Amino acid sequence: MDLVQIEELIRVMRKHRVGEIEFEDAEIKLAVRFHPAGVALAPVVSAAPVAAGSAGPAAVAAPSGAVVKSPMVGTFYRAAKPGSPPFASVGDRVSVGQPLCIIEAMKLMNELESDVAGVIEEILVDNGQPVQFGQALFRVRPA
Amino acid sequence: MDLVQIEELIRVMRKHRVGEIEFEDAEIKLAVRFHPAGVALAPVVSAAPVAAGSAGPAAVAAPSGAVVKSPMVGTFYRAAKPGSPPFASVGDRVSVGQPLCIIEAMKLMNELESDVAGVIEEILVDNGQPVQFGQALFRVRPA
Amino acid sequence: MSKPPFQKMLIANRGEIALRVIRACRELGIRTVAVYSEADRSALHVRFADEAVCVGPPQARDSYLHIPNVISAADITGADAVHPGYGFLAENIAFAKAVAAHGMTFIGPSPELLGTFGDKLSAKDAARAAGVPLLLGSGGAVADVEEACQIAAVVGYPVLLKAAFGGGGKGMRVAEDEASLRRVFSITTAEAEAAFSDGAVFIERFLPSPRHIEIQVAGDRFGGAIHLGERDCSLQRRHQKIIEEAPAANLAPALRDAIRSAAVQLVKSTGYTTVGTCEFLVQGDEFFFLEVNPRIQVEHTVTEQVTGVDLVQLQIRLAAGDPLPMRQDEVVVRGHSIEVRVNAEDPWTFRPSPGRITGYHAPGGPGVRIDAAVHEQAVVQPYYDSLVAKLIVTAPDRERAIARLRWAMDEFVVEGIATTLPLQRLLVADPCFAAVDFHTRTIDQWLAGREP
Amino acid sequence: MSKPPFQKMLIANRGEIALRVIRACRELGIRTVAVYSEADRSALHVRFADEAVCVGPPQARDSYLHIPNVISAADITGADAVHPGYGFLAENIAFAKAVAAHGMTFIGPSPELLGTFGDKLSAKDAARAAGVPLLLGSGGAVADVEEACQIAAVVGYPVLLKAAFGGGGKGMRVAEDEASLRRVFSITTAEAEAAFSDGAVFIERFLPSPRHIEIQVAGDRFGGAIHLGERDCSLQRRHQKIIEEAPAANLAPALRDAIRSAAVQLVKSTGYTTVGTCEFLVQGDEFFFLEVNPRIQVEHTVTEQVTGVDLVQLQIRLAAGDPLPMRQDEVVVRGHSIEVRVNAEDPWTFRPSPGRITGYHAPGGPGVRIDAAVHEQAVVQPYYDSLVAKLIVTAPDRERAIARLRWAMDEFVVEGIATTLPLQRLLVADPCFAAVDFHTRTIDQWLAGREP
Repeated sequence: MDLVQIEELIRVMRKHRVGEIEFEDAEIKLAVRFHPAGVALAPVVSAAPVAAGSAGPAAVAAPSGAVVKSPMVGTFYRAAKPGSPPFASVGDRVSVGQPLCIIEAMKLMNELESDVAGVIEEILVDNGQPVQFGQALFRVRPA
Repeated sequence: MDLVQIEELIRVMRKHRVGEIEFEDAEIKLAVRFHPAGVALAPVVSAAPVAAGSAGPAAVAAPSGAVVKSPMVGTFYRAAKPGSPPFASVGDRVSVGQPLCIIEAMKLMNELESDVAGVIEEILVDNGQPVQFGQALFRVRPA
Repeated sequence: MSKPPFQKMLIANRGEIALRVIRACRELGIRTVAVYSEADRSALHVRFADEAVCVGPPQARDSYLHIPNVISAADITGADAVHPGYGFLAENIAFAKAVAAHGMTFIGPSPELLGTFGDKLSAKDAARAAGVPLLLGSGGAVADVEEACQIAAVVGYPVLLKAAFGGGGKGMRVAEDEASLRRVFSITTAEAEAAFSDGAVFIERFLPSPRHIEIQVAGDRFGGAIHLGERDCSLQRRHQKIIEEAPAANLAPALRDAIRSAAVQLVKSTGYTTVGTCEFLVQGDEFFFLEVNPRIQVEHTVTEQVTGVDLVQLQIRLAAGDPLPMRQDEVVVRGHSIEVRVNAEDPWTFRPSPGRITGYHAPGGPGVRIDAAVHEQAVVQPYYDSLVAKLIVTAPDRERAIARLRWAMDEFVVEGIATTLPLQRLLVADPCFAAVDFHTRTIDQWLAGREP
Repeated sequence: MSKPPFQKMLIANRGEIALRVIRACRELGIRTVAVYSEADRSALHVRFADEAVCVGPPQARDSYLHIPNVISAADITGADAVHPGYGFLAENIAFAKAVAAHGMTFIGPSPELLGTFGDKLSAKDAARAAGVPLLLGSGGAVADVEEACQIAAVVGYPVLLKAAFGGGGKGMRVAEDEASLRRVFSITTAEAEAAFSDGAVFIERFLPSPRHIEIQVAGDRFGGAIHLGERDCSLQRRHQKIIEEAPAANLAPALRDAIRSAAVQLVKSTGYTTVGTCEFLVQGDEFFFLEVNPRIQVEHTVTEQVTGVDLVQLQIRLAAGDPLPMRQDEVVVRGHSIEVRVNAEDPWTFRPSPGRITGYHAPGGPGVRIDAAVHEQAVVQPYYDSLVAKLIVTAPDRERAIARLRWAMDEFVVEGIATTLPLQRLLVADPCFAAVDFHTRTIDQWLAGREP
């Protein structure tokens, strides 16, 4: 544990208004205590990283959409076969279980069904492009 | 962890108004406490590292004595030759420039003179013992 | 430089062996594709390959062992060959077949040979057919104590009585003579019945202090077969090798030659077309076939050091159809090499010790080779095997190799996780190591004696 | 193991060479004492030696170069031998004498031999006496243009006109023939007068594209002297070697033999009793004596790799009075080895780049040797030379050594400080390297051409 991590710990303590932490593992033993006066913390306004608290700290960076990822390695196709219309395009409303694309793997065509309902905001992979496991394919705004 | 890092840690504590940290790993054990007077911390405004002085918390571990170190590598002798009385013993009052011991190096006897005035509190090396560059030889309470 | 044997190699593995294959490919002019699980995103084999494909979540069965994803990774990157390393899919027949079905070359044996050597019985049949000595035994369960005595009379005492469904040293008993066999037979069957709900027992000749000697072999498509000397891998902890060396010390020349010849004979008789290892147990002046591993082994390094032959490059070239590049008499064993496997394990309990490496310094200098895939701040994952690094030292003779190994081990620093190094330092410092006074049970006995 | 030649060795150095000597001592059974400055408290040579003594503050002149403190460190620890490494006190006659005066053995030549080879003129005298070819020149300043022309006629054109007090390539001019010499003579003397307040100029035969070839030699107290083959160290940046190899490639066998013989002849004629290097310049089919370095050199590693001889152990044994352990015909050069010096310097300006190493990964695997004394989080001190690590690759031939070197350099990661690796990667990838189309000025010319 280095200084950066200790400071991060202190930040977490402040955020949650923890007065005291003791920590011990195979490598280190660490104790951090704010003074029990408690008040000491109240008037802090300036500098510090947070200040956040009062209003609603949980309003953290809400990701604007859900992402559908590839569950396998293979080649991404937007349509069932060349010339067919694509399963889904930007702006389309999709429901759970609706086919979004095909991933070809080991010469098998695997239909990928949506696991969210919403509107397709962005298609992140071009037709015919190889995809890895876990690669983001579609961004969907949940509805 | 060196002085720079300790100061950095103190800065982090001040920034976040942490009262006390104890830290221990395989190499070091460290405890830093601001005095619980509490008030000591309250008026801190400037963010700057110090301001400390006023109240009294900075009365940090004042080392109780000066240390005379070896300026060379060699063998430490308390007396000019075997059988002679030692140059200095615990409790003796010494002045600047007064010989404290001999360091034998390359068959030359080098008299080591005190660079502080005060009372010898402790002799840290036994007669005839080898000493490295920078090794602490005497602890002197400055007078 | 001669034409690369392949254009692009997918390496279906991770850790030090993936790095080893990448290095061989770079020297051969072959481009490389790494595969990795989500836990290995920042692993060195991903960093040093030309391309990398994520093939699944951390669990090996869903990534490194997931055949469709690994094959697809080769497909989408246009690889024309697949190297399986060791472990994972290296001896998986379905995988080898899938690689071939997708028009790529599997760097290893044919599926048929994998079948022959993957099954203990057919492997023994092949050895028997090649005239290689086998350890005598009942082969299967014995019907009753009378059959046991008949077999034991043929096999010769002492014999080992083994519960058919036992394992890990449980349900085994040694009988010194017929009287003792009759005495322990009923106990062993009763115990087997109680412990494994099946009283079936095998009988086998008991070797009290065997050495594990293995021969590195190679064969080509033109009927050529050679050996590259032997390795002594007797220092094992519950059948896990932890120190290996080449050549084997204090092995009578006639015995050494007989084992080497047996291995080549076996390879020749099976139409073997890759590199591999024939493993034997040696007791006194006898040796017995154990198994054939038709793949690159962890300890191939010590053979490389003393023969000067790059076994991974040889394996790749043989898979491409090249003939063996040397005759038997051109293989010269020179000097002595010892490998220490640094595993992320508690040195006394051998419990895995995954975690972040907070401090790392590998030794260097003359005669020191390090095959590793870690560095300071690297995380040893809990999902895979615990091999962290291989320390290989080479010197003109065994005595100097041991002297070198001692300082090299002392200089090897791994902080943040436990490793087997403290145990190995003690072993190498023990007079029995210098005296070659050890066998496959030495470490287990030594640890048992240490416990109280 | 044979009796250790010494009981305890003080190593009057730091960095990788201190570690190198510690390793050699451990194999010989000699205990080790490290010395260190206050800046090196946590250095690896301090950690891996049996004892360590602080000899002064960071500045080298007050610690590693401070003879009384270094000698006293040997005294108080009871060392019976002192190894100076290279640099620092390795060629300091006063130090060698002090070591002897304190009853210890200096691992190196006698003070007399240090004197012979420490002085350029006496070294040339020794070479001349041994019949070793020297580069012709005026020897001292020439009086006037007429004398210059007379000397040039003997030396042969082109000649180099050099300001006696110049340096770093300043104040030098090449004359192709007598007319051009007459033309540039007055300019050069005038420039020298203006720049260095002294118009004295030397004249010397000019070699347009010499290679730096050096012979590793060793001699014993019984008149024995052998060479261990040559190294090519032509790739230099302002006389600083940055890539070295053994053996030298594309060197005509007759020329190679002549240089080797000249080196052995020189060593024999001076009663040389340690290891060392005779350096030569080679132009076409001629070679010329440069100097003798009577110490272990940074690039000794490549010779160790191809001969299998541990030069540091040999050096220690020779200092102990042992005879040479092999005859000339037992020295066999096998394979090819290349060393890359990884310096903490800006790769283009060569400005030192000390600081903390925040990320470190040295390559491993077959044929890779790393001699270094750093690790992640180590601090490269600004007080000492900038060598961080030596990467040495060895392979059966030069082509394969280069292939190996390429991946090894790509795998070498040093973060937090600048290193020379980016430059060396380009050099090794350049076709001129594979074609052995380089000389001592290649890098400087290449960098100059690159600048605009």
